Amino acid sequence: MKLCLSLVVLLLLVSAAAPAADDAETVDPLMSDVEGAVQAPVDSIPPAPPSDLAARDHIENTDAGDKIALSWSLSPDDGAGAGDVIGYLVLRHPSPDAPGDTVAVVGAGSGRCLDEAVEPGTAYYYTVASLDGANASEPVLAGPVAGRTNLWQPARTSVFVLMIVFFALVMIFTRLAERGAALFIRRIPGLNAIEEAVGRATEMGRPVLYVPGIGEIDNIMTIASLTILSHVAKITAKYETPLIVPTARAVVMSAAEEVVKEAYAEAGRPDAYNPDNIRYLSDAQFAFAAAVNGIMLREKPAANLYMGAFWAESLLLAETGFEAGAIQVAGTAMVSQLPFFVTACDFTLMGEELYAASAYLSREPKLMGSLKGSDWMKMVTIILMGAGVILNLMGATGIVNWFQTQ
Amino acid sequence: MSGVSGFEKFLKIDRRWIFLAVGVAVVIPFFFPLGLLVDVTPPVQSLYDAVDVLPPSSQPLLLAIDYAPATLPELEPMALAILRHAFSRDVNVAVMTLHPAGYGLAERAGLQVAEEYDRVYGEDYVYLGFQPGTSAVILSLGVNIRNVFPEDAYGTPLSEFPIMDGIRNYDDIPLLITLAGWSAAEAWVYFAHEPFGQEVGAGVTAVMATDYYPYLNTGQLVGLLGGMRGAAEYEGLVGHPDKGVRGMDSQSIIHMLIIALIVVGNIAYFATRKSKKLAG
Amino acid sequence: MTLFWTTIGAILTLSIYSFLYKDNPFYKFAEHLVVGVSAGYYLVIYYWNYIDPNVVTPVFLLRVGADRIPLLGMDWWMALIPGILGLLLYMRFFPKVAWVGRWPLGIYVGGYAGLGLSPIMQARVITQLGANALPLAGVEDPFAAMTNLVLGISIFAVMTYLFVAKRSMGAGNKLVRAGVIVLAAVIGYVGYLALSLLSNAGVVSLTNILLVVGLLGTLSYFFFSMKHKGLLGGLARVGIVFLMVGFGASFGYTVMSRISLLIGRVGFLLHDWLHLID
Amino acid sequence: MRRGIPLAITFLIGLFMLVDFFVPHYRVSDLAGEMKQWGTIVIAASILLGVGNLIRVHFHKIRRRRDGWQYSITTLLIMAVMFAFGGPWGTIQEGSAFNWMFLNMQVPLQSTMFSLLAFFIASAAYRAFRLRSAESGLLLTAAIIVMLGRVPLGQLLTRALPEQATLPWLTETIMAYPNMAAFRGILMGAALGVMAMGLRVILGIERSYLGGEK
Repeated sequence: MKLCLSLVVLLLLVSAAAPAADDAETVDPLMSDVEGAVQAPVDSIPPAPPSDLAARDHIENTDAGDKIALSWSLSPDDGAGAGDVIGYLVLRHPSPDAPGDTVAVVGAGSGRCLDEAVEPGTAYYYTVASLDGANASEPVLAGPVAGRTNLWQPARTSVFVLMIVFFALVMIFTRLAERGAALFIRRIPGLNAIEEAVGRATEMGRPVLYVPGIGEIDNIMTIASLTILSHVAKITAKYETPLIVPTARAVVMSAAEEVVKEAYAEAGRPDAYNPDNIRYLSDAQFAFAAAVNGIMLREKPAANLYMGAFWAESLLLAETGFEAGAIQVAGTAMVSQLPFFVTACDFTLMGEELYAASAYLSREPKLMGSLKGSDWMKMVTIILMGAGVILNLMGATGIVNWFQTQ
Repeated sequence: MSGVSGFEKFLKIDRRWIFLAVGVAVVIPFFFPLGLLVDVTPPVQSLYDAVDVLPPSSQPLLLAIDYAPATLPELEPMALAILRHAFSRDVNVAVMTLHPAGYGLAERAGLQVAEEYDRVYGEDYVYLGFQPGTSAVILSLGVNIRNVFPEDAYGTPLSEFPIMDGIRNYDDIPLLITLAGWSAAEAWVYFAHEPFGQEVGAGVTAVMATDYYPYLNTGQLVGLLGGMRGAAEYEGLVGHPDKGVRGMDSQSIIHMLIIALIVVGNIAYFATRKSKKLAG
Repeated sequence: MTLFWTTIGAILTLSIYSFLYKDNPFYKFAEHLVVGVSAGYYLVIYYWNYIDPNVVTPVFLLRVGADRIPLLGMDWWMALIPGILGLLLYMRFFPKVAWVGRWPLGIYVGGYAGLGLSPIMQARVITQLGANALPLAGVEDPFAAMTNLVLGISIFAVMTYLFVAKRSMGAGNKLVRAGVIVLAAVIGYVGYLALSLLSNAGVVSLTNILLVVGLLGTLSYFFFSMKHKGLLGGLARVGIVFLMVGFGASFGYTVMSRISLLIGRVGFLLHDWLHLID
Repeated sequence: MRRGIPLAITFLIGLFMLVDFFVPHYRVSDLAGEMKQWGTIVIAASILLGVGNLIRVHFHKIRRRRDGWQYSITTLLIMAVMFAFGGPWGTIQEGSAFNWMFLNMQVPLQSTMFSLLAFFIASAAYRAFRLRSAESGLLLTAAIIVMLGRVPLGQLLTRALPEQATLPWLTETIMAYPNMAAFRGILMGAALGVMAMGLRVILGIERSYLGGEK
């Protein structure tokens, strides 16, 4: 492990010294439109034709098989040579000899065209001829080519490969953990603080406030928050401390009800569950913040836990909570709000710590395994980054191109 | 040791004093402006230059006041500054809006500055009003303005206004400026600049500004005002400091206030710690 | 009429500000008011903007099978599915079939979990990797390259050494740690100035070292299943340095936009309502 | 069984959505697009659950005459009024009472709440930016530099210096490099956390959000 890291670090540093690949931006020749270029000198000599015409089925993210992509190398007279090419005429033919339909006239300087109106599954031929003001060159031919509805998006292969690697890592470690391999997990102070905070609220005989963020339930931060809520509810059930859960989304409210009810039942205190403490306040962000502030000042919770997705209301809540004298623990992966939680709360779970919480709190082998798996994925990421830097320095931009997805 | 206990008191100051200080700091420039000018950044300068070369009493500048009340504090100062710039140079202006809630705001900005400079409605400026359908409106303007706005905002046919004589579409509009707190600014780039080659300048909120910088590099925007600060820079260039500069005054004062608080807080913090060490 | 509504708006605005002094009946009233207004608002908006056009109209009212549904763009009967899912949410009030109420939740959460996975890998990991894999190149001037290397290594080595060395991490060594950070920052800054005189490419490379080292350190901090000691511990400490700078900077950066909001409200009170200023 | 069905649904739907990303075939994409919209409608349909909860909580408060029960009447009353204005007609029309109440009550109340942040950001800075350790020193220094670099008064301070020593330049540099590096790190780490969590949800390992067994 250590060796691995040192290697990457070393490579990263060495790469700083290596001679540079030319990373100057290449400037695309300006697309001059056909109209604007008409002033080019008109003669009676046809321009040289373009070359290397290629026609391929175009794959897009919603692929109905009705598009074919064409590309060609510019005519020698385009921008150089006689310099009188003003554009390219692109035609689509049902057979090599049949007359064609105009697909487009493409301005000089561009060697690409997308035919967006083909019949899926039908074979076509394409010709491209360069035009000057008066004449057309010999057309060049490509085909046959047919539009297909594709079942694979090659531009996303890199995503797929990394996903498979990630899934495999998670699966392997989950399996290992289930077989009883001892897994280490580092201390996360914010999570230890939760229990302390709840304990203090119990001593003071005041409630615990748990805000699961204002994200919708499709937000993974909200799901993570609900798993932490389940843990917190078990502790409050044990101590019979009231637990107030204000929510900004109706579905989250109903999920929170289930979670808390279940936790109280599991702790053997189903009667202590008070449905009036799981509240839907408002979908409107600041109406929600206003109402939570009201709860803090009037019901005086001794511990405020903010876990989940927060936006600008983060500091409104945390400052009011501080003024009310509560212990505050926050957890979010919203980068823009972390600075405010960090400054205003006693403890803050940053980014991934929020997602690691359920494994940390439950110590369930399956969850610990997935944590280990994503740690290894981080290692893969770091190694890839190092490899990318080095290969890029050596002029092999392949890996960087591989990172370009659609 | 009374000084030390003073520090300690300061450390635990009631935060309402801080609130009061912030409140006072933000209100003061409303009555006593400092008028601190902001260094002008290139995107603002280039927008200013684009307006500055427009021919007087000729083809109009099309000003799309596309903001809604929520982004008013940041964007209205821009509208006023640009209108002042145009009117002070006798440049004709046509005002319109793409935001349903912008109708009254666009009208009020136009009226206010026209009054300041004694501009005549219909000769020096005109208010076209609101039409729904953002991108469709922008595209149709490229064909014929009268397809979208056959009449001005008050129901008078455009043909009755001398300012609109011979103005058909983007070919007759040397510059368009959009002020928007939403994606309208992007829509102008895509549907007016791209297909018709219309010169477009934009004013957006500070938060949006970073997303719009790339359009400057590609030339899709001739200039860009970002947030209150952009407005303040433009006001400085026009030589008529107003809400933007005043807003930046408030910003300056509060930023300094916060920094001063931090510094004093730290001094108090160390002083009390030292005294505790001595006592301990 | 306008004055009436503006006055209402102004009174509500002042009621909220009174909260800064302390909780009071005005704030309580404003708070309960806004909760009520928004509840009524969302009830109406959700029904008329989503349920009515996409479920009620196509299924019950007219045009059965005739038209495409605006939001879904599919056949009318497809609208039944979300409609039924929506109804299932309410099964929780009937204890016998309450368990059915979890189906829509399962579909919703599962769907979005699956939906999110690949784009997150793409946008947050692969694209960022691409952006960070590029940079250290760009030094054509061999002298600048050498300087760069020396600088990069020295900053990094000094920081790592002192952060890794266990003895220096003790509580008594706050000063040492602060010294290292300041030293690294000064070396970096002076180096930067020197380099910027020599070649632009060197500058690019130096700032990129900062990016790569920062990213490496921050990522290291988020390793959970390994003990934070040795090299990993050192890197994690470097990560914390970057995190702290980042938090401080974004905090300072956000102040401006928050004050803009306040200026807007004060403008509303002084101008729109009281007409005290123009 | 009762838990099994939702878990199976979660798995199948999750898997389908996962596959959709890689399979461009239009039938797959169209169906996936369709299913995304179902979610929107389920959420919209849930609002009644939320409002029901709100009514119940406030109703209990009034019935039991708990502290501040009078305010609960405000909430319920104004909600009924808002609903009565908008419910039967719906769409927002210029000048309707529904729209007026939205524009003149909800909008100013929300934006005033938002603007309270200007006060809170000051008090938070005063309290939290103390030089307690090397790390908090960094936090504090970065914040002060950036705050100075963003406003005219701060720019005045260093106007005489060469560009690379001015506060605006330092601000830009801090934002563009250390800040960017740290946030990229958080984002990448969090992305992996999200993915692991998402996978656990799809596989049914993480299921506390579904609540109890009964």
